[in-house]
Amino acid sequence: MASDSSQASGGGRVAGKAGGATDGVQRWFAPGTHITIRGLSKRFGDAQVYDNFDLDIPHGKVTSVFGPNGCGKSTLINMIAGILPFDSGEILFEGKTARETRIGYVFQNYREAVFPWMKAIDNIRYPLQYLGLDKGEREARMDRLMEAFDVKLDLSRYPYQMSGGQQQLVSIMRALVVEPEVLFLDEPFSALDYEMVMFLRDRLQKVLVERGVTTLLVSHDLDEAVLLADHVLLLTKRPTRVADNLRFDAPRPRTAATTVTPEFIELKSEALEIFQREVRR
Amino acid sequence: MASDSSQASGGGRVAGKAGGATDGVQRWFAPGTHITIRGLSKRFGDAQVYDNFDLDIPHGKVTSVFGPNGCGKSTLINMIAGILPFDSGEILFEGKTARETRIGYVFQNYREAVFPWMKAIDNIRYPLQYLGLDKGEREARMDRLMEAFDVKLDLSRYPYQMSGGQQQLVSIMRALVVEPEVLFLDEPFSALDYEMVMFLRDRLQKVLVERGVTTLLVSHDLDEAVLLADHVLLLTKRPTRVADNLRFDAPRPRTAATTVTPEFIELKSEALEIFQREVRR
Amino acid sequence: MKTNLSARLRPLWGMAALVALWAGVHATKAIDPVLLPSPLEALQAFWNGLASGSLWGDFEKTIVRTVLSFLIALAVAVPLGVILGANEKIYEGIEFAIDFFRSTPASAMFPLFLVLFGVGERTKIAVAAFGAALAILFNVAYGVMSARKQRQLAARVMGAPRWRVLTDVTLLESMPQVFVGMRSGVSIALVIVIVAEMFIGSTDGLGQRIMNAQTIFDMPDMYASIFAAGLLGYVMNLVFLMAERRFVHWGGK
Amino acid sequence: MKTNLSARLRPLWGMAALVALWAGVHATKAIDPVLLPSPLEALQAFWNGLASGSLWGDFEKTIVRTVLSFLIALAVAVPLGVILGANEKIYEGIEFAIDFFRSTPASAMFPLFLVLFGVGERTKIAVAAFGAALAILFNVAYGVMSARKQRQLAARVMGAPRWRVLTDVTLLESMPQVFVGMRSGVSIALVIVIVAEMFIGSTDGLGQRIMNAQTIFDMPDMYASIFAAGLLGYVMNLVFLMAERRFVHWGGK
Amino acid sequence: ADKIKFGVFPSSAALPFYIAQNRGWFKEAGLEVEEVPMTSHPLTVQAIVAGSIDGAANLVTLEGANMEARRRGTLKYISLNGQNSQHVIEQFVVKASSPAKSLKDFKGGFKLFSAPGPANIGAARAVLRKVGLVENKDFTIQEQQIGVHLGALQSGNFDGGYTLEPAATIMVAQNIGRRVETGVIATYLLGRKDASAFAAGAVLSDKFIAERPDVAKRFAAVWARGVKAAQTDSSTRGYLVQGMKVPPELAATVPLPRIVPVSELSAADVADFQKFLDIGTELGVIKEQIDGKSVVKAM
Ligand SMILES: Nc1ncnc2c1ncn2[C@@H]1O[C@H](COP(=O)(O)OP(=O)(O)OP(=O)(O)O)[C@@H](O)[C@H]1O
Ligand SMILES: Nc1ncnc2c1ncn2[C@@H]1O[C@H](COP(=O)(O)OP(=O)(O)OP(=O)(O)O)[C@@H](O)[C@H]1O
Ligand SMILES: [Mg+2]
Ligand SMILES: [Mg+2]
Repeated sequence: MASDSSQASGGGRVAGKAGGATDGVQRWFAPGTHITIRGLSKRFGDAQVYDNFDLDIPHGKVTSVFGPNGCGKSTLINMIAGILPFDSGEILFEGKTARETRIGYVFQNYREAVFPWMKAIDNIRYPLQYLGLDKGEREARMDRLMEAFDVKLDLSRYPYQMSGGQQQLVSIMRALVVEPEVLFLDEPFSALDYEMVMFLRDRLQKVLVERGVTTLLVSHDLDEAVLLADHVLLLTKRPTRVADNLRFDAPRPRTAATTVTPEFIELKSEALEIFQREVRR
Repeated sequence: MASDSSQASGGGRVAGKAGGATDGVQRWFAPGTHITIRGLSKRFGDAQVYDNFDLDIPHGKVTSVFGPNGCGKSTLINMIAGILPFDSGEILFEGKTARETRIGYVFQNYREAVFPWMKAIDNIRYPLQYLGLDKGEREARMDRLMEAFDVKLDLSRYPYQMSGGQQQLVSIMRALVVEPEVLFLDEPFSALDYEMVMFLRDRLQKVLVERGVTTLLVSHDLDEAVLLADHVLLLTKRPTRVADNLRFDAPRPRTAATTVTPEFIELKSEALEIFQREVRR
Repeated sequence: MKTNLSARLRPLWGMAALVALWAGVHATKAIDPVLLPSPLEALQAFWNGLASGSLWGDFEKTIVRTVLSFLIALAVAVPLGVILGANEKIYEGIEFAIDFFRSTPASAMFPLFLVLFGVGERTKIAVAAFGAALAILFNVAYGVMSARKQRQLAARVMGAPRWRVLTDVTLLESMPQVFVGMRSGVSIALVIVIVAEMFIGSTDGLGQRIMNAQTIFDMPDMYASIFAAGLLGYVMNLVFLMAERRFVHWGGK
Repeated sequence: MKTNLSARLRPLWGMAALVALWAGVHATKAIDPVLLPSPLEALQAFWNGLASGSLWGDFEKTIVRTVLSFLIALAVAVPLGVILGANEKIYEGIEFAIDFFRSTPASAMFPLFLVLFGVGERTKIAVAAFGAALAILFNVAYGVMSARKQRQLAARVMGAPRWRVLTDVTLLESMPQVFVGMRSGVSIALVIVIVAEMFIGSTDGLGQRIMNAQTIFDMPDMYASIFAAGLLGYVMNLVFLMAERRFVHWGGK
Repeated sequence: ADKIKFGVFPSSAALPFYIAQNRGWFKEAGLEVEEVPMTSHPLTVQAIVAGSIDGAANLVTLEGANMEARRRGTLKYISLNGQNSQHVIEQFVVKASSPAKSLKDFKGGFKLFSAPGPANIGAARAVLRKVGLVENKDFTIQEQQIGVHLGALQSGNFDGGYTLEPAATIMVAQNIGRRVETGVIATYLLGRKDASAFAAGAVLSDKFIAERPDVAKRFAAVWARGVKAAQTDSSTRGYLVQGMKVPPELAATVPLPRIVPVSELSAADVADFQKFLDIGTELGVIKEQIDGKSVVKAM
């Protein structure tokens, strides 16, 4: 992974506005930043998805990513998570690497990410073994999770015996059980029913804010994206740039009531306007 | 496929209220019904999903199906489409069988339903060969579809080179190209971006109403379910029954403006109330 | 998966059909009866062999050799196959050797193995283990290489070290191919053991029995022995078939 | 997939390693040099064989027989495998015969095939085709049976008749396994052709060459012939490997 | 007891071994002989070279001599098995129904099989040439494994062939084949009907003789005793039933070669042996001219 910003990284310049088109100069990261992306480039064959892309993802906040299909949202998360190589640039986790960070990831492709040879409960338990916890603590975490979710779902089934939504729920529980430092949610509610979505929005807000989990949420539901976000990151079509990065400061917990506040409606329509302008460009 | 209603099928009794729990007596189908389901039972292992289930799906109308995760929506569609055997009961298509009916189906599991060995365009073209059309007509249908969608997507890629949303779009186009008599849409917009969802809602309404396509739409987005529907079918948890079947008569085309009309809001809150009552039961 | 009686007996149909074909050919004298005895004669020879005890002894010897060489092959080839499959560059380097030896008859390898392992039991087992290991290795490495990547990446993200990804995900993902390898391997081990018993001197085993029967032109006994060998192969395959059904419950879903 | 020179040459490393090992064993005299000649002597014999023209003729004969029997096997086994794989009940019935013959040495089948096909060229090709067909059939049927069902159902819904689902979806879905079958099949065809050339009267072919060299104890020529056979096997596998890379572009994704 | 590994090709020529083993003569001489069954001559030679066996009951002389030609001091014959029309091993047979009465009748594209290996087919060809037949005009000949010779006659793929015992005995017993002429090597290639074609013999490896001369000597003595018993005591034939795994009726009729310990070879025998080896050299089965005396050892 070549880096043309290795020198600049050593400097101590104060960061400019996070993201946005750069003039080729690399910036050092801002305080309070958890994940710093600098000069990231990635192409698939002849399609340049990212070209010298910069982004700062703040610590302990929820960043919603909103962008058109195929702009590279899943690609970005995969590169940050360290499972997709990139052509150049660098991605830093407060000095750590992705491997050293406790990550929870709900894949867009949730069906292919659960293990069909394990029962749902064992799927959920699986990542705990890599945290270096003792048995009691592992059990405690499972119990806490089960209590928090209070699922009526029969977790002794195998994934292929479950409906799409049930599999997605298992995938979400698996991502949360490790009490991650960084959480990637790639369209995590796409197959869930109305009731479950409402429930999870509540729960997640509580958990994420309480524990200060750095979260990246991809959603095509603008209401949801804004409702949960501290920052709404708007991406353009390929080659992908940051169209804008909006702040949403409404107090938490945010509920259905939040969606009728003027700030919400205003931010939402601003985001929509930028999005549509960029998509139609 | 055993049928304990084979005798009753021959009769000519007028149908009662579509769906609902039956008292064991089979009913003949109502006029204007396209798909008639009688006494349907289906179990997976020890889980009874359907038990003596009755349903009439009206001809040329959009029926939205709204129900909790795992209640059996995908299962129902698969049984109707003739790709999942059931334990007892019968499913009739105006006297025809599913095989004889031109079906379009967007699978919930869209990634696993496209053919990775074919380019996207060939995936879309694939079902045309089974319609008994001549080459010119096939080409004409493709051209019409391409024009209607005016996609900026590069369809000469293979599915595995596409993002989730792009694959889902290909899947939708493949279902529409045959100009189906019956269309099954199982959460068809779950991975599509805002702009594309808006566009497709419009297009679909136009096409479906114009051509009188009998449509079954599964969606967890209540706004969407109501907006597109002539009938909103509300299902309970397992063993699945019809909780209610609401009519929505608002004039078409329905747009974002429709969602703020009092009828819409009223119907939506009624549906929500029934749904929540059933889910929490 | 409950199976009723008719389903359980289905494999027997295959055997019945084969024997019926054999009886048919014999009855029409399409093949000279001196060269192809009737199934009944072969059965008689089979029975006599069992009753006199000598067939059972040979049977046992062949089973022991086959199982032993298969187990050695399994122990060597599965871990090696996983490792090679996961390191495509190393595999490409070693592919020549694998394809080379897979395409060389075991009988051409006998001289070399005789030199390495002497004339005793060890040569037979070593050659058979070698042949079986190649088949298993080939299949396992192939399965690992062509396993889908998504779940492996998921395990990586969850913090699994590389080798745990291999054992927990990749190996399971390629399980169907591993079973194909094991079934190929056990058949190959049996074939080589029999050939070795035929050509590398042996005082027992089905191969030696076939060879002897052929030398003295005792066709019923020869076919009885061949049938015993084939039956043994089927039964060993059946074990894996059933193990796979039970173990790879998620297959095809 | 662009590959640089070092990647292209990687398979040669395997060959180099094998030859180096051989040279090493020879140099340390761990094996009597009369029994294991040096690679150089074998190369010399190989070269002489080629120069005098006789090796090339044998080579050619073996290639022709192998290719012919493989093609026959392919033509029979792929369609049959698809059909059997799609009809699990029939497959279960016939499985006995498949596993039976897969586990029986080709050499034990020679007497029967000699009777059926006479002593000429046809027997060799028939036995080899039979052996290869079993391997291909086994793999294809297995691939078809364990192919994932979702896409097949999608094709059904789109109105594809059953056989089109088989050819358009199931077969492609099980393509990786089909290629494993073809690679197993071509290796087995080669092995059986060589064994047949060794044991069923033959005046040419690599097998007869190996056998003759062994009888007159011309070890350099024997190893040269064995090496030629293995090389041939590798090259034929390579063809399929490359075909697969090109054709099954979606593998593992 | 001194341990010896001894290769045995199950055939009538191994009778001395079976006798000595069954009657406990080896034990009497303080030897513990382990029988290593060998069904292939090249592998037997190889096992001797590699030192996995110390000797063999019956090894084709051409192959032994060839090995000696390639590497002197590998093995020595301690007895030779002569074959001719009295001690029948090699012979021409035809289908029982064939009109052919003598070798001269192999005319008109007569289809023959031959025992496998360049030595066998070479000898067969040479004999037929001596008779005045022309290959591919009068006859064709093709190698076949001995095991399929009977089937080859029965199925009609061949009219006749050059085969060895005990296959010929079985053919005749089952009335599938008929002998045409036996002992053809002696008659046609060595030039006398009563000459002995020394086609095989018992060997000990030179290494074994050099390293354990005393054991070798004791072994050779027992061997010679076995040879004597095999030729004089017809009751010993019963041991073939077990050793060769042949049915009793066959054991009684299968012919024995003329087994001669090296010390008892006559001058004529030595000349016959040399002549036989020279034929091997001519056929290209032995790498170079070799002196018969250098491959035998009287113990
Ligand atoms: N393996 C691949 N080969 C070639 N192109 C690829 C590959 N994977 C992704 N792409 C391309 O990269 C782009 C970004 O894909 P990505 O999956 O990141 O999009 P996305 O933003 O997640 O879209 P969606 O909202 O539909 O999920 C797409 O245009 C896609 O065509
Ligand atoms: N192969 C199977 N084996 C066992 N149980 C199954 C199987 N397939 C589905 N089920 C069960 O049947 C029920 C209905 O599944 P189905 O996929 O139809 O649900 P759904 O209504 O489509 O849910 P979702 O909204 O999550 O897609 C679920 O409870 C599931 O656990
Ligand atoms: Mg995505
Ligand atoms: Mg569903």
